[in-house]
Amino acid sequence: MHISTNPWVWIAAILTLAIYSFLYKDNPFYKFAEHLFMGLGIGYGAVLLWYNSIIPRLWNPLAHGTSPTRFFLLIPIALGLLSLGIFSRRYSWLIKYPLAFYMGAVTGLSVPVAFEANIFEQAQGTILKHSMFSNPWLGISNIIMFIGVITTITYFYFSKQHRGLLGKSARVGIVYIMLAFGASFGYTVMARISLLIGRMQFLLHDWLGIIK
Amino acid sequence: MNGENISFWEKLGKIDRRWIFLIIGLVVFIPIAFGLRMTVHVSPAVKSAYDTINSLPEGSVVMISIDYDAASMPELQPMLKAILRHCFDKNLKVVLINFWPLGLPIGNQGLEEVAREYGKVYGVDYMNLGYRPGDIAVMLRMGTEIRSVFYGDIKGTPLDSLPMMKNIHNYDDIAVVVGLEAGSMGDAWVQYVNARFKQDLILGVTAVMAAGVYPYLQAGQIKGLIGGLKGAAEYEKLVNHPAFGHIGMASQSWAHVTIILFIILGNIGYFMERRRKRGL
Amino acid sequence: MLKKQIPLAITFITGVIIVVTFFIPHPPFGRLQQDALTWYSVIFGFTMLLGVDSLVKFHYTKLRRREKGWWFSIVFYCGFLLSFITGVISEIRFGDAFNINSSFMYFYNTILVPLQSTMFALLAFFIASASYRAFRARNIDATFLLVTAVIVMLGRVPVGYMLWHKLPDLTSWILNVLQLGPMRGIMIGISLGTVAMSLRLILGIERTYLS
Amino acid sequence: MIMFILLSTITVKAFDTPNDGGKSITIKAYNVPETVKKALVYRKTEGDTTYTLAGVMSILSYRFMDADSTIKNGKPYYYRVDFYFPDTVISVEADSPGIAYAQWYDKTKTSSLIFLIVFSTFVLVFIQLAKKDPEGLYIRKIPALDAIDEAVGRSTELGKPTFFVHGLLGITDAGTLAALTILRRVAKKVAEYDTPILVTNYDPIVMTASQETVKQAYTEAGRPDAYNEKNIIYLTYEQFGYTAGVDGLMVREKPGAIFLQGYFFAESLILAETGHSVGAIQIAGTTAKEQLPFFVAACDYVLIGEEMLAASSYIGREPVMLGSVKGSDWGKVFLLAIIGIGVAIGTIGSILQSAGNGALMNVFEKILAFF
Repeated sequence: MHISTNPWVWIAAILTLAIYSFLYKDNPFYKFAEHLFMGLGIGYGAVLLWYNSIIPRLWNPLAHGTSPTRFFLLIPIALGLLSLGIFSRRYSWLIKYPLAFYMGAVTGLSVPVAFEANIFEQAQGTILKHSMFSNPWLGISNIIMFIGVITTITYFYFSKQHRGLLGKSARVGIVYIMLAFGASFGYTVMARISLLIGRMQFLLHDWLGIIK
Repeated sequence: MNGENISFWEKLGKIDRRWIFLIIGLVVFIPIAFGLRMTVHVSPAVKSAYDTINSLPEGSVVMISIDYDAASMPELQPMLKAILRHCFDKNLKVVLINFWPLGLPIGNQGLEEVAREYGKVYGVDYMNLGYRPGDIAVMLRMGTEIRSVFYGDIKGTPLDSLPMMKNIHNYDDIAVVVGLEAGSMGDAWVQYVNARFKQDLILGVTAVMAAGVYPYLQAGQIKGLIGGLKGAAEYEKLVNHPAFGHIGMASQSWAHVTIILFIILGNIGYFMERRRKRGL
Repeated sequence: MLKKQIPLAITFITGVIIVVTFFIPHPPFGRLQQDALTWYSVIFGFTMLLGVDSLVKFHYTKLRRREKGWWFSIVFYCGFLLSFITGVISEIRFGDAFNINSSFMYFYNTILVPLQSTMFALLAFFIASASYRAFRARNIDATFLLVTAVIVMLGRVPVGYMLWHKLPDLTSWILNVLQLGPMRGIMIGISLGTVAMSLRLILGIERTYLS
Repeated sequence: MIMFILLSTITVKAFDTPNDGGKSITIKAYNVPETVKKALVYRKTEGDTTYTLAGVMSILSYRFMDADSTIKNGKPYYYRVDFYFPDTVISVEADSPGIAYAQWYDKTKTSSLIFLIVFSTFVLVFIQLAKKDPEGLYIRKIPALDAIDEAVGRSTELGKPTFFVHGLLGITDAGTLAALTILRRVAKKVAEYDTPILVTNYDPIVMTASQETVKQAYTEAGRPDAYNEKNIIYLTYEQFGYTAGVDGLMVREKPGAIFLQGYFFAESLILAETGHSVGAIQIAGTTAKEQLPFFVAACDYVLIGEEMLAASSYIGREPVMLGSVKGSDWGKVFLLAIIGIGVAIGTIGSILQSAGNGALMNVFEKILAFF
């Protein structure tokens, strides 16, 4: 047994145990770790933002850039300043301008993503092709999957009562959804257990030195 | 007599979840603490990864890409160590590279640890390139000259002052690239480096990703695939050095079985309760 | 007008322009999508101040009123200053806070990473308690959930192979066939829903908080 | 001799990269023998005496896109590709120079454009129809949304606060917007019942949007005086730091109802299990399909994917909103019809093909390529 002499390992180990103590019940150790975590997180977020966006996207183009379009960046700066209006009771409504810009941006950005990445790719994958029937088992599997896609979509049909054929199809859709959710859940268990194994190894190997 | 039995099963159905936490904790803890192992069955995908490295002549260069951070460390670090052991055992030269800046210290720690075991010398037998931003651009530029992106190693030492780097300039000088992946960089290795340079590739990925990467193996775009802790354990078995992968696998298996037992007990409790309620 | 119509107009114009430019590669339109994201991150920089302000005030009030557990707010401030100051220093010294030799990276690895990993690893416990509680054959739907979960769980460890050597194959069939179909359906639904919502936003029907 | 054969077979073409914003030339090689190990592309333009290295060509697709920052539109560029064989190197020049220019329309996106037009038409038409005849509109039951009132009501009876936990994505995510709509409903109920609410945020912009939303809801409920900005709090900008914070608040404040709404990642189950342990009614909603199983397992009610996006129409029940839902449903019918027609043509086509007629199969291939 070789207990670590590195004070940082000790700090990490104590913080690890502090978080785990939450599993028993809320306690001052967890509260300590939680508040430290939130403090570090916001400082970390601020540094990350600075490093990943303000410097490369705002400072560099404005200070060192030569492109005439760089002055367009003054618009988001202005919108950003408007959002600070929230500090004043009288001008707090100014925040609606940057928010309105966001709304427009959401719309503009999500529509292409929806088409390009999801709808077409998924629909194309769903269409049964000759090659999907190269052997009987594969064929059956693909038909089963095809029914799964179709019935799930009918479950999300909102503007009609789920009765008759639509009702039956939506019902099958829900069964498929449940089967899929169960599979996803079971699939993830392994990865989650390995996380705990990782922490145990840290405690028993790096910290306490019980195992090699 | 039945009264007591029923209430026992029913209690089981509503057991305080902290007991579950305790049992799961113990089931994972005991195999690790006491080094319990599990017999591991080597899959063809891992065997093929092992064979690829095993067939390399002494002195060949293996590049290992650390494309993960602390979150996936439990699964991928054992793989890294097993592969490093294999390489050092076969006197292959190792170049580490990082595409996840936060994985830098993790990869370096694993490299130094295994190198020490084998008495290998930095700059002669192994080295670490570190991280340069640019992802795919970095990958592609290394195809012509590594020095066009990496001016120095992880500590800033110029590459030409490291003896082993004298003859390493681009992918032509690298026998195999091993990508240890927790995200999309594995796809980039296949789609850019394999496609453009016919570079031999092996991928080690997290368990969640394994199914998605499998088609690359079937298409022959990668030479081998190591998936999750299970894959790491298989590789450990092949290099004859059972370590965390093996121990972890025992914990993993027992934890799965325990969870399934919980589900069964929960259902028994539930049906007992329902039967009693119907009886009333 | 200033408070209602102009914001709606901004949304309409931004939305339409970005959707239309999706089909036009010619400059300057081709880059507008990217520019919108840049703008987003710039505005985000300012609103981050609002977040920091909200937090700092929240903890300051706790401290001033000596509320129960007030000293945890001191812990919060310590964490905040620690990461922020080391981040700024590292940025100045190395030009990159995530340089392997920087103090920020050091704190990141010794304090933040163990906290993250441990919090993440709580899932091992919660996934157990959730499966114990939720996977009961209460009704037919719950039974379906239960059955595939158990098969997949078993099929992914060596024990499953020992029980029945075909179990890993069945598991991958479930994942590739039974799971893929409905997941595709769900994704198509989400995508269509997103487009419909976008149209409502552009038309000013869906106003959330702008009205 | 071998050299001669290789030289005569390989051809290289340089042309403007299609469907782009210009400043890029594509180089493609044809009839390249499989033994090639590496292919380097060199470029020169008017005024240059020697070629300079432009990059490495893929030896699977034999394509290379030269988008170097020096390339200008309308100027000719000459290319040479060096093919490396095990024993020799062969240089082939492109038969004509490549000239880059920008396109006004991206042809690869035609399918998106058509679908967008069809879909928008459906939505707009049904909105118009809804305005004329608001009676015939229907929306199917969404139990998770019906449960909002019940959850807030029970929380009030127990004298416990209501929690609203936002997901991690910013306001550019449709799920986040839907979450704000749901928040509005929750806040209105909370204001009516005069029970405390706490809204936790990961994203500062979502926080400000939430403040506006809750303020509006309190005004609608006729209690603007009761609105307190301090109830909409920002926690931290770190995934698991946020999780730790929300968990801490849950066990200390013991809410009677918890809404987990938005785009979540791995923390979904940590939050839902902690929420369950304090005995709260939990209503979750997310468009993150990977996290849905965990919410379904641990929460009382779940809005699955698109159900969440339909929330505003369901809650508001305004005719125009319901009209848009109907329009989007017709979009689904349209999509299913395309899939159905595709399958039909594919099936008949493959039968005909085996009988010797491949024409219909070609149509099918075109349909697939259209997507």
